[in-house]
Amino acid sequence: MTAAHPSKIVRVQEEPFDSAALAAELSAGRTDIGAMVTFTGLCRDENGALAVLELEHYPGMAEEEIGRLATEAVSRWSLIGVAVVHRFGPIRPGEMIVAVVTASVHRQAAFEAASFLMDYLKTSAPFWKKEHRADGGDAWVEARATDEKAMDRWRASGQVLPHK
Amino acid sequence: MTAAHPSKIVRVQEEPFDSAALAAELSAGRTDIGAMVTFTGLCRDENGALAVLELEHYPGMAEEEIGRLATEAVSRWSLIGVAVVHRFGPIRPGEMIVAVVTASVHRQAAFEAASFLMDYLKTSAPFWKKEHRADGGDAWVEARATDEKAMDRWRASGQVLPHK
Amino acid sequence: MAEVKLIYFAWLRERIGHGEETAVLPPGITTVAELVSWLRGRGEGYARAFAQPDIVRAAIDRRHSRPDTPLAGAREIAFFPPMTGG
Amino acid sequence: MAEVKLIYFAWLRERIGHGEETAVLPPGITTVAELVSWLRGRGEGYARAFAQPDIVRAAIDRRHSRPDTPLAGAREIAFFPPMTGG
Repeated sequence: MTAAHPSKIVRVQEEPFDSAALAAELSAGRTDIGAMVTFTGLCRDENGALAVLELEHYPGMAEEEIGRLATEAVSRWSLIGVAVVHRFGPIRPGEMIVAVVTASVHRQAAFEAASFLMDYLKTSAPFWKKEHRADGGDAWVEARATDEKAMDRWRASGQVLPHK
Repeated sequence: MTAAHPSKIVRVQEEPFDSAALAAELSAGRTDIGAMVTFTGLCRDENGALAVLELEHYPGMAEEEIGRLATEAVSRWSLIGVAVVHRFGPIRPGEMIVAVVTASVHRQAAFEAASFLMDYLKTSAPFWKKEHRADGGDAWVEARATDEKAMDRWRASGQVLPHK
Repeated sequence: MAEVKLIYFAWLRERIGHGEETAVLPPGITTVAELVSWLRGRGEGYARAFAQPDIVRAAIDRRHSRPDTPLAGAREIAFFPPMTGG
Repeated sequence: MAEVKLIYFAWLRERIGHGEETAVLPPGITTVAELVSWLRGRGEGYARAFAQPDIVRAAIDRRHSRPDTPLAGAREIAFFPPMTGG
């Protein structure tokens, strides 16, 4: 069976998710997919200092903005399917924060679209991280200049953006 | 728990595999991974013409060559872990042929290393595909010029290659 | 001008002391930048939240905006620091 | 020269008619390119398999080689078309 339209899944949720089930959902019943890329971003803690990461988000806009990015990725790379799941609320070290899945005919489109989506999610999706440390302190995570730069390479290649 | 050495998994097998289990195996018990990329290459059949894809391989060299590529990727991108599984034998439309998983601190390394590994697997791992069509005919798949070109971009960026 | 809903996130919310309010904007406040200037004068918390207006981002009706974006017709205006999701 | 194992894959194997053989290489055959030339003269199947020597790849003891790679010390030499894995 070959589905006629690209599949698009966007979820913003507090609950943990299963990225493999997400990829399976996107490819179920299809034989026209040649390449799938699954990116997962995890809550990292190299030295045991982090107790929990708290993700604040803008309900409503988060879903809408990710939906706009997913639509842009599908049309720009002629994707067969795309899925994005982003969590909010408390997240512990080792847990997944975000997953992006892209499906295409050939591998380059899937790789590029997944990379594009992550670059945009980092700088354009309305989420803010606060670190709660094991010693009781807390601090908002600052935006990384390298993330803004990563987004700029898509801008430079012709993409019209809603902001900046 | 933080493992001290990068994990490396290389498998060449006839049996189907579970790419999610592979990613879970690579990240088990670690909290130092910030990004994971899982690429899966699937047996594609857009119009029902393909009955089965047969993959011939060079036993021994396939494992060794993939192992060399994995080692190169780990050192070039300081990966925390890498896994490659490649099937041989008969593969049906919709089934996975290959999976590459990369784990790193930040996302760019995981994306680039997975893309590098796929480019090299396509042109340097000793596997050959033969299509058996539903109408009874068969034909060896020809190498794509775009795959050779994709590999050249890594060569151009300073990589010393064992051949060509 | 009609009543608008103002929303604040992350450290802007913490500095201002609340996450949401409604306001009737005075005449002359027609862009995001003008609104930021007006909000800065509303008290110490606002002054601290908007101390570096260049790094504060705004969204109008759930779409990213720029300092010169007109407010005409806006029902919901949100202010927040650079995003750190993903 | 010592005995070497020769292995053929994919359509080279099909054209030659077998996938594996051992051979004692005559003196003067010291590189991959020279070995290919010698094999082409061994019969119609070999001639067809190596009709376009430029596109045939070779591996010596499981490592990719080039036409000018020396055969000295080789125990296993494989010939195959451009790879199509992944």
